[in-house]
Amino acid sequence: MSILYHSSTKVLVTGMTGREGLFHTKNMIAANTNIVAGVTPGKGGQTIEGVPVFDTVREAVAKTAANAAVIFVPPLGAADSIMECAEAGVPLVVCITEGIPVNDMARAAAFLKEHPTTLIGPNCPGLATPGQGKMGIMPYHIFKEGDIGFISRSGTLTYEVVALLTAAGLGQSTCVGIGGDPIIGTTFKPCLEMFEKDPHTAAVVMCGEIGGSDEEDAAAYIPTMTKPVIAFVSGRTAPPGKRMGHAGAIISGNTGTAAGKVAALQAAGVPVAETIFEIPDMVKKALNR
Amino acid sequence: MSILYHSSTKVLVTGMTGREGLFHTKNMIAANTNIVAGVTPGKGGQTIEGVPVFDTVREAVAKTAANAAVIFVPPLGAADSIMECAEAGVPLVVCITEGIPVNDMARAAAFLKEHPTTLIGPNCPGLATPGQGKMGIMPYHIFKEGDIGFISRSGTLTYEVVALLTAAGLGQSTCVGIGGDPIIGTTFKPCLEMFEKDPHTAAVVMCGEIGGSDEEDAAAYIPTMTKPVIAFVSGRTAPPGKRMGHAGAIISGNTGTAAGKVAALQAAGVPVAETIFEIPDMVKKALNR
Amino acid sequence: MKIHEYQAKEILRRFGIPVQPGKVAATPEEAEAIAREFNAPVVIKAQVYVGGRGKAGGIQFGDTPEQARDAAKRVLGMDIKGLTVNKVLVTPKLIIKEEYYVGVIMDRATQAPVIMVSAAGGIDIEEVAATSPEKIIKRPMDMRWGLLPEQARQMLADAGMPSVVVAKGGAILTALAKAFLAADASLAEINPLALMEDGSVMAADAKILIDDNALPRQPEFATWAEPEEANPLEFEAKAEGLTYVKLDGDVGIIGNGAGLVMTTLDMVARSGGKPANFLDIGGGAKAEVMKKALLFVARDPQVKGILVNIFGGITRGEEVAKGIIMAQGELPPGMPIVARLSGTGEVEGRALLANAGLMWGTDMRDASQKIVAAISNL
Amino acid sequence: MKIHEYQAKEILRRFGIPVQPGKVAATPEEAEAIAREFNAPVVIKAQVYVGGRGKAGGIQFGDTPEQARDAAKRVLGMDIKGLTVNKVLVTPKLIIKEEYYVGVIMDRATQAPVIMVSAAGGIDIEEVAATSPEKIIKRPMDMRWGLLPEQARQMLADAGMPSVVVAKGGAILTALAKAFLAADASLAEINPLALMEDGSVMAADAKILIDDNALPRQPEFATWAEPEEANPLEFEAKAEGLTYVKLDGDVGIIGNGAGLVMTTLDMVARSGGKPANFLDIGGGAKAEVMKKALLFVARDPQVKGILVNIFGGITRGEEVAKGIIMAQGELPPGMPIVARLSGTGEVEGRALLANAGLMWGTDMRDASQKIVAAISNL
Repeated sequence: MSILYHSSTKVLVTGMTGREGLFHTKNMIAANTNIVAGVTPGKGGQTIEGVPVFDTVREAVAKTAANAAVIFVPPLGAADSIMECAEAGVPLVVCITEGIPVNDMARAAAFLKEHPTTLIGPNCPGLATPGQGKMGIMPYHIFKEGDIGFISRSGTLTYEVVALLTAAGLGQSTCVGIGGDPIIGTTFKPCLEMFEKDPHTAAVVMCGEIGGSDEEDAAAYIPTMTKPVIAFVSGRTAPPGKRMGHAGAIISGNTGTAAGKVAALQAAGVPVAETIFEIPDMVKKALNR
Repeated sequence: MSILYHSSTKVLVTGMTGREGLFHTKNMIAANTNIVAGVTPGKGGQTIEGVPVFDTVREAVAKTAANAAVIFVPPLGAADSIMECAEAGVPLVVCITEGIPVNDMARAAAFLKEHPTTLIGPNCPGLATPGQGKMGIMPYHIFKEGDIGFISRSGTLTYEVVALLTAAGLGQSTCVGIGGDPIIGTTFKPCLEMFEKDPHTAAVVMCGEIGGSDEEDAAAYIPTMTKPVIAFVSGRTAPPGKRMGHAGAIISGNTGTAAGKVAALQAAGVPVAETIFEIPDMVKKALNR
Repeated sequence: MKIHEYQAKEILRRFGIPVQPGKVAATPEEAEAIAREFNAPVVIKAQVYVGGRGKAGGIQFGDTPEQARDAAKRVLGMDIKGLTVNKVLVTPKLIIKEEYYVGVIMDRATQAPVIMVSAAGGIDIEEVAATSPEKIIKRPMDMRWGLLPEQARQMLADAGMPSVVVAKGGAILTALAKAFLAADASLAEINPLALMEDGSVMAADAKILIDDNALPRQPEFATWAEPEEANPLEFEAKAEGLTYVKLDGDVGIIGNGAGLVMTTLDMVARSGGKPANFLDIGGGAKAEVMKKALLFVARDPQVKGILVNIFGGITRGEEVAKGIIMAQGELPPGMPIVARLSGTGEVEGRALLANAGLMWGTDMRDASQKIVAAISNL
Repeated sequence: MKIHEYQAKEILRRFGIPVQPGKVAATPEEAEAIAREFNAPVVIKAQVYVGGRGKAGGIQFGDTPEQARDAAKRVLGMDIKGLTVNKVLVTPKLIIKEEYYVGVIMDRATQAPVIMVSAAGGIDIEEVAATSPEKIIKRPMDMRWGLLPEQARQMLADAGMPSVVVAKGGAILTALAKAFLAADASLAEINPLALMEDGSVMAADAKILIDDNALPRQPEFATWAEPEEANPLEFEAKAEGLTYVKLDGDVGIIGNGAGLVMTTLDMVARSGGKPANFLDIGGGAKAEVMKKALLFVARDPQVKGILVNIFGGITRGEEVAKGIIMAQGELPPGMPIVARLSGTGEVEGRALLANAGLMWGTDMRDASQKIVAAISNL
């Protein structure tokens, strides 16, 4: 009853011994996530929070059979860590790090084209599968097990909407924060494809925002889905040319506007919420609950 | 009755407007080679020696259907020219240029792994198919049409041996100078494979020299061939660690010695000539002529 | 990060791209001295972080050193789109025959820098892109190889440039792509790429944006940062580690997380208010940061009230509440503040606010409506 | 092209690799002054273009400035494998805990630079390669990506290095690979890569070879070229555009084309002679070049006679003959010269030689036998 992360996933954490890495590793363990290894070059051989630390990802994978990674490595080393995971054959990599130089990500993106690794992020809150665990920094207590898939470009907005869903009795299959950077590994569309295939997901909520054309790409795909999708787009009042916090949230010329995204989604038959407060009812309506 | 180059091959010349390029273009035309285009950025639109000049290889290919290229571009631009030909889809590229930085060639070699282009050279005299034409700088008058394939790492030594073959009545199908640099496009083995498949080649003469292990690689392949191969190896008196003119002709430690190459070839059943003067008789003997 | 034309040209020069000599002047006298040094007619170009200088009169000519001084006098101090001109670039006047465009820009769709080339240079390339997109040749850069010289030449040829520009401009575009990567640019363009009467090709104007995320490994460029006068608060905020964007309204807005703050802006607008700014305090902010953010937002004289919207994950509600209370003494008296706290520490935070007599909202909508109402009651 | 240790370290330093401070001295007094400046025990290291300095006594220590002066006095002027020590590198003495090896070398088999790493550092890596190849971890560099930091760390881990060296050495090896490409090296190695008592990791010694073909785009390195005293003729030949290699025999050999010259060497040896050198005049040489080559070869006092073997393609036989005739007046009187000319201009060339009363051979074998006979008849 999930995509990407399941209770059987064995997770390694790169940059685990840093302040952020350690804090969130504890939280992930508290959420029953199966954290099998940490990776920090120079700290190999230590055991921290009961987790063995290795110098390299390949070694960690060899010793622990880890099959997923969360990255907390600082910005200038994070793209290298993504490539290390890809080269070590880790099939799922979630990169939390914010502030990675965009040229590094362009390089990592090109590298990933030659490796069968799925990247979530960077600059994202990660993902959570309620009842099974989480990879990343999402506050786990807001979730509830259920059959709503959730995808968002932002962090705290995710928590807001998830809290609304949970309060409305709508539990979640998996919640994915895909990240707010201009170059991210996995966009809305592949997430929608995964939810469409997941037998335990009944409907999907996607929270887009200004900038880029990922929402439009998703809109082109949604009509082929059998499951209902409810959308929300933030940044309606954002002026063009200004970077709204997320490196990717910037309107260039006439492209990437909230209005354009809403129109594309509506043209694809997707109900678009005016405010996040309408989302739970729209989901219920779509599912006849 | 040839490999690589046939009378139907349409040849473009990069660096054609330079001193060397122009001199040898005239010679190639005199050898009835079908030179259809020259390429020199900045000289596009001119016609020189009756040959139209273009700014780019892609344009030359589009306008003239050239399917082979000879490169006379100076050393620091030659690897780029190789890559330009590869990207423009030219199936055969012969690079005459000597003195290309080896890192440039390493880059070009990696680039060629992603493109289906056959590279001969660099730092080579090119190739000639007697009676049909030539690509490169070999003196065409020394050749004679026939059924002996010829492969060599060096230039003037090629001419010496070819002259001996011609004098002995042994004409050649195609003569290939594969070049004396440490990184070359096509080594002995793939040339032997082509000659093995060529219905008009009866036997092959290969002239190796010290340095590297291409002769040893060839020796490992030759026993699978149906055609006889006669070999010669130069540099028996060369001391280790000294670069003998060719950037590739250097013995490192115990590898790349003439003795080692001769031994490997003899172990593969290949007759190895003590001096070049024995080569014609050894060919005749192998062919029962 | 924006940098000036003269700085962009300095980067290009380091990568072997021909640019005309030029020096920066901050006074008319300096401009005169530079013109005297060049001993040639000069151009005086305003160094400001906006486009459209020419139309605004920010580019002037001086045939003699005296004329150069007068031209600099006209340009220095000039207001261009809200920016005051503090520096001018003085360069010898060029005799340009043709103008072209070459640029590299990071493209999210292809996940790579895209090379752009057009024979229609010298004018606003976005206009060309909008009105005649077929005049722009594009090619994503293969991050494995960079832009190869042959690819650069091919693009110029495809754009219909003359042979001499294919050859010389090809080398320039190759170097520009190298500079883009080495300088951690997110945009690097030469417009116009000029074919001169003498057959030489050079970068007559240049624009480079540096990726903020890369500044830690570009220490030299980091020292080039200058406040943009149009929004000095944004510059200061960046230095303080806050993400702040100035807007036109009167409702100051603070939140944690870009998406949440954007949504809060939308909600305030929906509630009839006009957001004065975007301010994201990021994750895990302590009371001190909260206080700093409030005081920061209040410095905008347009701000009449402030909405704080925090969903606590790592950020704790009581820290936020403490920060708001700490700021009270230093905020303009009577300025309404509405806080909405959810998630971690929400109970403790709300209790602190209630004790201090401060307003809070049950959710984002409630809080938005409360702050808009409070301002309209002022 | 060979460069000195101190130059190699200068390149490493530019790429951010930690190396201990060091200065070059040409006199004992300079060494003393440098030691005084460092105010620490120093090492005096001979700067010569050969390995095995240590065994030859080319590395000495000085605990005081006076001892440093004495040590420098011992090393300067020393002969190491035929090379005179003209310069020493003075650096503070290191307290090394462990020694490792990292290197990058161009590899013809993989057509790429190969990264090599071994925990068995500080000694001759070729010996390690020969005796315990399993102690060397190798990986070809993917020219599309360069060496990634994670790959560098992985190699050090695979070589069994301790955690601290994996981390710090990984950054060093990554930088070394970058330096290799940027400096157009054909070899770049750090041996030993030293783990110090204080946990730092640095390049205690370094060796870099620069690709001669790349010198035109590495103008700084080109100025670093120095004659190797063991074979000053080779250095001079390079400057003259000739490819010359000194050998041990008495038969001077000149030809056109590396393969042909090598084969000529073999033929002379087979004919009972001992080649004195390898000299390739390249393609298309004119009479002047031929003359220069002859005079050059004759400068080797061991040379008793000279064989010229030319197969004319672009090179013309009459030019070669003219060059030989021109050289006659300046060659040692009575030194036998045998020329063999084939191909373009062979008839004209042979006629010129015959008129001048010079010997010629019908082919390479005949010419080889003739020169060997002529020398033995001297």
